[in-house]
Amino acid sequence: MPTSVPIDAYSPHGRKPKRIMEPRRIMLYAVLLVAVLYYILPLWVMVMTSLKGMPEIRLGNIFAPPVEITFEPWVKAWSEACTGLKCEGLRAGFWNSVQITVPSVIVSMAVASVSGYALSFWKFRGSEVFFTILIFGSFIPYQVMLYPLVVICRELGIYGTLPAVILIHTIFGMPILTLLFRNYFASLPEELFKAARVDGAGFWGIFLKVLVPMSVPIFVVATILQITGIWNDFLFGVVFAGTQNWPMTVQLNNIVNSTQGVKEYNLNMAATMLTGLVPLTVYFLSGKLFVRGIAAGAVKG
Amino acid sequence: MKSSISVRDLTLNFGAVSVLKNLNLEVAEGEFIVLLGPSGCGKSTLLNCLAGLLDLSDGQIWIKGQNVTWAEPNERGIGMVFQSYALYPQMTVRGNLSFGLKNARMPQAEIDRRVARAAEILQIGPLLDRKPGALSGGQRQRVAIGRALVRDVDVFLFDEPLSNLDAKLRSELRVEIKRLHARLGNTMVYVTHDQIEALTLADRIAVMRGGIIQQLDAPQTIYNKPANLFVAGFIGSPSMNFLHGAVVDGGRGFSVAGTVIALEGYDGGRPVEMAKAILGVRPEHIDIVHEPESGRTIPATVELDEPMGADSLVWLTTGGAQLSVRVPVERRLAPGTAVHLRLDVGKASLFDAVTEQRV
Amino acid sequence: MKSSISVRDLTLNFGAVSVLKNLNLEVAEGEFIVLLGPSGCGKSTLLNCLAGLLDLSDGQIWIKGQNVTWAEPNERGIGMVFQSYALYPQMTVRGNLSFGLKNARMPQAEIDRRVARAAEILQIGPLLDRKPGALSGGQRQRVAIGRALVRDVDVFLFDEPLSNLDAKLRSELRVEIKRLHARLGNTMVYVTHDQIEALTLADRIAVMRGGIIQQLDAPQTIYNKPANLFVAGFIGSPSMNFLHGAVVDGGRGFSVAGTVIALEGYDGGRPVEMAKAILGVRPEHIDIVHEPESGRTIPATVELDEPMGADSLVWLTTGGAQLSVRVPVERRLAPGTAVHLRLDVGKASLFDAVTEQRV
Amino acid sequence: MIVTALVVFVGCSVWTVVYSFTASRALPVSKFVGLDQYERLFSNARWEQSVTNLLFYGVFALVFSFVIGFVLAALMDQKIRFEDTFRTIYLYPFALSFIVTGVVWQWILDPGLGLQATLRGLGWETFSLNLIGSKDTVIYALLIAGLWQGTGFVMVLMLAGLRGIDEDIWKAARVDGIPKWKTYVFIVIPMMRGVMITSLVIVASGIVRLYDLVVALTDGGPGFASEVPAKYVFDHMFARANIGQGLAASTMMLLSVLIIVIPWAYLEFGRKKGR
Amino acid sequence: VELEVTHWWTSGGEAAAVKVMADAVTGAGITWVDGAIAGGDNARPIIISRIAGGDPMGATQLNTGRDAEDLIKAGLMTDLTDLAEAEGWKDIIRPAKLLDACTYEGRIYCVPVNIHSFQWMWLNRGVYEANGLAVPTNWDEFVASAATLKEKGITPLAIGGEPWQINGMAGVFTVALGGLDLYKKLNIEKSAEAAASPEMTKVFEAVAAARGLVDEGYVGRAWNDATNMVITGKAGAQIMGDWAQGEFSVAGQTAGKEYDCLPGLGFNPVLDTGGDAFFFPKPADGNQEVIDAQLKMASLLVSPEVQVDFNLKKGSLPIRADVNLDAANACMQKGIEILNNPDNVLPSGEQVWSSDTTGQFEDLWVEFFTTPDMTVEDAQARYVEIVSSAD
Ligand SMILES: Nc1ncnc2c1ncn2[C@@H]1O[C@H](COP(=O)(O)OP(=O)(O)OP(=O)(O)O)[C@@H](O)[C@H]1O
Ligand SMILES: Nc1ncnc2c1ncn2[C@@H]1O[C@H](COP(=O)(O)OP(=O)(O)OP(=O)(O)O)[C@@H](O)[C@H]1O
Ligand SMILES: [Mg+2]
Ligand SMILES: [Mg+2]
Repeated sequence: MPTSVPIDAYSPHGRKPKRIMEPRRIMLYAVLLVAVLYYILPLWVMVMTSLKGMPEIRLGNIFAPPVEITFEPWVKAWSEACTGLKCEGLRAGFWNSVQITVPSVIVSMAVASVSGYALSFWKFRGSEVFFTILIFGSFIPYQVMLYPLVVICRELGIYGTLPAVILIHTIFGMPILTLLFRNYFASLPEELFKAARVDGAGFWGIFLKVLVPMSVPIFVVATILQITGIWNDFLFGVVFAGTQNWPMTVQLNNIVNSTQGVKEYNLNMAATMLTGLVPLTVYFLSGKLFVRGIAAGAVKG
Repeated sequence: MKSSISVRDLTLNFGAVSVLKNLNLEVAEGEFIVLLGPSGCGKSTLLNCLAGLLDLSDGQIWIKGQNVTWAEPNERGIGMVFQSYALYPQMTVRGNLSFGLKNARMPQAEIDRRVARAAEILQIGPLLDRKPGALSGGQRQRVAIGRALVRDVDVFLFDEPLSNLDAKLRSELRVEIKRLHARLGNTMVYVTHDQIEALTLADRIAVMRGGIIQQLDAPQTIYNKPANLFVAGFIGSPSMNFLHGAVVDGGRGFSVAGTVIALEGYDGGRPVEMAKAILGVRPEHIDIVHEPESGRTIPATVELDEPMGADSLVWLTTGGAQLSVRVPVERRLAPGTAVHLRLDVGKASLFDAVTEQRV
Repeated sequence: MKSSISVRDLTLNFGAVSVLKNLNLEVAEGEFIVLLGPSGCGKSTLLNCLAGLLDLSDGQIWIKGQNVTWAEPNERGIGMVFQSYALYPQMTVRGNLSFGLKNARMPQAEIDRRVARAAEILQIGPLLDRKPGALSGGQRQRVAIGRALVRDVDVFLFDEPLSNLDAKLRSELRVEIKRLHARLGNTMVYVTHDQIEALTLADRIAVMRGGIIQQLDAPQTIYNKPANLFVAGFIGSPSMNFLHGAVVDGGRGFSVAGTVIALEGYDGGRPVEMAKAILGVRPEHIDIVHEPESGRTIPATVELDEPMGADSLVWLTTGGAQLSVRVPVERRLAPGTAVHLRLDVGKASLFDAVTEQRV
Repeated sequence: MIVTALVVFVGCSVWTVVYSFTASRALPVSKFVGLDQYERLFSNARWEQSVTNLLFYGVFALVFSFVIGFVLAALMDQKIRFEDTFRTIYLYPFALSFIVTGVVWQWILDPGLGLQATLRGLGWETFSLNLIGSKDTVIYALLIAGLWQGTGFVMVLMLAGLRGIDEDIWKAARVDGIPKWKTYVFIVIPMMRGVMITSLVIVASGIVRLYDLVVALTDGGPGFASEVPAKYVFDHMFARANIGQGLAASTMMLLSVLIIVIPWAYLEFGRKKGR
Repeated sequence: VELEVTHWWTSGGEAAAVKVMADAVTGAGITWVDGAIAGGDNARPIIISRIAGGDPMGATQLNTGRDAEDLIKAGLMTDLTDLAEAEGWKDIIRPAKLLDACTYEGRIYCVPVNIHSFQWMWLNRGVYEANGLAVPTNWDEFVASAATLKEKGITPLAIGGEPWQINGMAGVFTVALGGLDLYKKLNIEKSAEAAASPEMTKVFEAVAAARGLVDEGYVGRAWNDATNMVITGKAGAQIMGDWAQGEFSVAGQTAGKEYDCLPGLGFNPVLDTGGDAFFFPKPADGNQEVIDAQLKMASLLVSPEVQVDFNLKKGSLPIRADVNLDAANACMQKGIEILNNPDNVLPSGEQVWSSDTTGQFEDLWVEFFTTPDMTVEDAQARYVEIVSSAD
């Protein structure tokens, strides 16, 4: 039996004494910060290196901040670095990358979201086999498919054009995206779907007017995944898009992979970070949506 | 009377589990049918079948003289209110109401007219431009009803529309629905767990159990002359008292725990002698008296009394069985008091203990 | 009487929103307290505070003479049943029931015994090896109760444990809970929306509104002498009728729509003259008569009658206001009939229309 | 489009299998040579090493990205401050291409240039970290860099999953007196099935296709110590112009994936039908 | 007419060299569309898949030899034989073997543009002088001085872990230590006997010895990083092709002053005749205008003007002797001198072995170099096996 304690004998009113230095919290932040160290160390090296001049890089400590800060590598990476005969830096491919990425992201997500929707709400015959094949497809190393895909595109008469890259990215985005969308849609209340059917909305009506607006978050997630993937893609862009559409990664590759010459590490780092800037921006902008998004969908209505 | 909904030999299986078994149901035009039954008995499933949201395993469904067994939900002329509202969260109330109409390519003017009318009926005019997230439970419920309303259909299907509301709001909306029905004259099929709702709203109540309709009758009939033991026990709150005994004296008396009660005035078939029978008496059809009356009363001991607002429920034991009796709240009975119970046999129900059917 | 739970000056804010405001509550050992109030009034929040699941903004909580304000939930000797069940979906029912016990390193035999007992009480024996996904709503609810039951604690916190059950099951479980309480002698804090539940189960009812306890009293007191207009309207189903009028004649009469009703026999403070007052009369405290009686009746017209099992609810209009009256179900009144209503002033409540407090 | 994807994945797999029986060199030709390519494949030390590496890397990468991803997500879920900042930091490696980050990791792990040199320079003379230089440890270098790149995304997926767990479950567990870690392990994780499967597929497919990282970081070295099957495939298909050999290796990879995916699908879909 | 030209020459010197070509081609009224993709390994699949996929470029850099054979066999390459005969390539191109690499069944399908050789060792003079050592003039002296360098914390031999670097070093040993005969027997006759010979054993032993001369951080290191170690004095020497010179000159160093070069490791001053070549895939639609442009470009590539300018920029040797190369530096001059004696000219491995076999060699050398427990006997046995099964 609990001992009877005189009432109000102890414990003053008020907020729980929130010790700022609570050991558990300290541990928590300590772990997080150690993790930050691990994740940020390479970035630190990259940023520092990109701000140094070559002589300093040759001699210096890779972790040390630059003695003399120079932004020249950044400028050079963006607008002066040479690719073969053209010396226009990454800038040259930037718009091509945009041209490839935007439609590819849109088309691949459109296709995958519809497939995910069909797989979760309209269980058609063989949908399970289909889904299994998709999952399987996500494991096929894509370079292996290069030759057959080239042949397919040639037969379709789109080889070397933007539609070809879009097609390829759509195909390769299918497995993971479909999985993502399917699992998300499956978490939405089924009654909404039923209500929409009673309301006379068809396959597309339900999808476009009811589900899509509710799924903005998962679309954001998928966008992030696809933008990252497609923006950083090199092989498909070069092989399928045609010379006139070569993406920015070609320039990046050329800057970084110049095999016979001096490696300008500062330039390489600057170029990499510049190339990563677009996906990175997308992360920053959508950071909040990213998580709140999935969570909102996972909560049953 | 013309039949509005006709369900014929409906069978529905989920995989190996048979949820609805050979179910038949005829609903007249303008009728208000309430489906009542324990959780999991297939009420929502039946509603979903009517709405065309589930594919039947067998049987047919006719609505307004048309075989709609394979018709799409929106072609059936039904409106449905879902248990969980199922409002489209990203649309305003107006959007929710007009979505179905837009799908049917109705002219905007007509849509506006109907939305305005529904909003007026349901008193949600000021809410039209809010989103469901910003509505209280009761308001959401009304929007859900409104969504069915605007479709101007002949048949409304309601799946426990009021189950998540507090008592006050619930009784307000109950009256609202009743009025709505009186005004529109639609056919209604209404699922609920709430007996008051069932009893006050229904023209006929269908009591279901395990995918089978046990009884389909007017509320008072269901209440007063339950077809079998299950219905008797299920309907009425507090529930009916069951006395296990035997019919003796060539059907003229009911013997329980050594006492025999005369069955004269019993409203039902002529009882015959039965070794095992059950007499069901509702708590309000028992009087607590202090003097025994031969052939009319049985002795009992007060166990507990439960005041519940206007009335009290007195729990008593008699010959091992437990009974409840409803008395006005003013009448207090101390636990342990020995009393006698006078049963109103005219309002009681007698069941065959084997078949469980009412005699 | 020894205090089992003592809540002192409890304040709880969610960010800027104050959900509970300086709340005080003393619960005696073994007492059954029901929290009643509209949706969003803070009932669940209060329960969560008692369970230690929310950090108080201010105030203290004592359980069994111990200050547990900052104790962990499992150290408080409480069991809790959640509104949304919160069953562990991947565990069987048995797993759900025994997980907490296993975790406390209880011997397996004892665990089995407790699980078996809870299963028996709640009639979930056959479900023990199913997973929650395969249970109907009612069954889940019972498992949730079982999870609290097996912990054998002094204080039970129930958050609308029966809200999703059908009436029969609900009343059965209600009795079960009452019996459980009688048997175990635990202290109970029980949230519900169901008035019958509240009135039958509670030793005392706390009616809440906006994070403040409006009235904390025995059920009959709450029912008969509601402290204010809100409580009066909230408690009772169908709800109390309110007649807006004035207290006249130096407090001896209540004037409504041109008629004056004598207030003699009013059970409360001495009424004084008031320009705006409200007389609240419950539906069962009105008689429908066909002849007017001076100073005792008001005229009315029948609008509708709603049979609901044992009784009927008759809706009438009088001077623009709507009233409901409860009559035995046998008594049918045709819509449109002109009648007179005799109010039982001795059981009515008079409210100051400004302060909304009972006089 | 659905059909296209189907055709492509199935078609390409069939194509792969068929041409693995040919003597294709720089171009696919249909000169069938039976099992020759496979004989060579299985007698090849490099292939053997690649498969071993993949298994080793795969197991560790899978375990660690789930553990780290989950632990980080769980920590992030403790109502911490600056969550957005932490999250973005953990996620950013995902956005960077390996071409250069491989170089950076190479530097960091280079004993004469990176951490070892720096820490020794700071006075910790005995500190030794030469993962890349030794055959036995180079795979850990791959793991470090691989996890660095991939765990952020796993973390975000997991975090999303965690945020979807009903608050009441946590409360129920607390009332039951279940310690936090147990709640995670026995209750929350099993509830996150969907997210787990999504993550599993993403991580696993990343592991099977592991290539860029190896090329950028070690180029398979020292020796074959960090070779992986995908690299074996591409080296043979492109650099060595022996498509037949590459496809034979690729067929083996597809086969092993199939061996995992088919039973999974069976479980996933077969079980549901029963209910 | 437009000609799209794909190549993997993207660094400063290379790009300047390409520009020479481009200017010449442009001068002839053909539009040069540049398609540079850095890294041969990146570029090759792209080039091949484009040709195979029916979207051929106008001209492309590609390794000579077996690599392109399949493409030629498939009839995807423009035949240059008529042009070659008309211009008498056979007579002007030196050494003749260069052209052989472009010949398939008697017809010519590509244009060699330069000569690169691997048989060089680069030394930092300063390192040796500062440590009181004589600058080695051959491999043996180098090995002898290595211990001292190691003591001083200097890596004797700089190398990168990339397979081609190790394979290349082994190749250099083959000719420098194993002798010309061995090399020729292997690389011309594909003689398994030679592969098993005691001379070859010496080569294996040398590679095994080299294991002890390198630092720990070589894994994954690029060749130019290794060169940099020599330039900055972190390492004593590097065995690398003549392209390494570019690094020294970019660092502002002069041959003979800051650094020395030893062709053939100071023993056998020979050079192999590897190099780059251009192919001209047949246009998909057989457009004669394009073919004409291709032939024009091919002709320009072998012209003396382009050869001189191009090779000076590229740091490689021209394919014809009849040009003036006075502008070349000391090491380059050494190379030209060696080339002037046809006996010193060796076929390069890639002309003989298929990429596949080369890959197998690489695998073997890498394994051997990085596995100290692998015995010379085992390794040589494997080597013999590869040689005898090579196609
Ligand atoms: N998709 C399904 N697959 C398998 N069984 C199902 C499915 N949906 C419902 N059931 C089962 O069918 C039976 C009837 O379910 P239904 O939802 O119609 O019950 P209900 O009467 O509406 O119950 P409640 O009052 O709890 O809503 C239940 O036993 C349920 O377990
Ligand atoms: N985490 C939260 N953050 C902000 N506000 C909250 C939070 N949880 C609850 N509230 C608000 O606190 C108030 C009280 O909520 P609570 O859940 O206690 O209501 P309740 O009385 O249990 O209602 P119901 O009967 O609907 O369960 C509500 O207005 C609700 O919106
Ligand atoms: Mg239901
Ligand atoms: Mg609540």
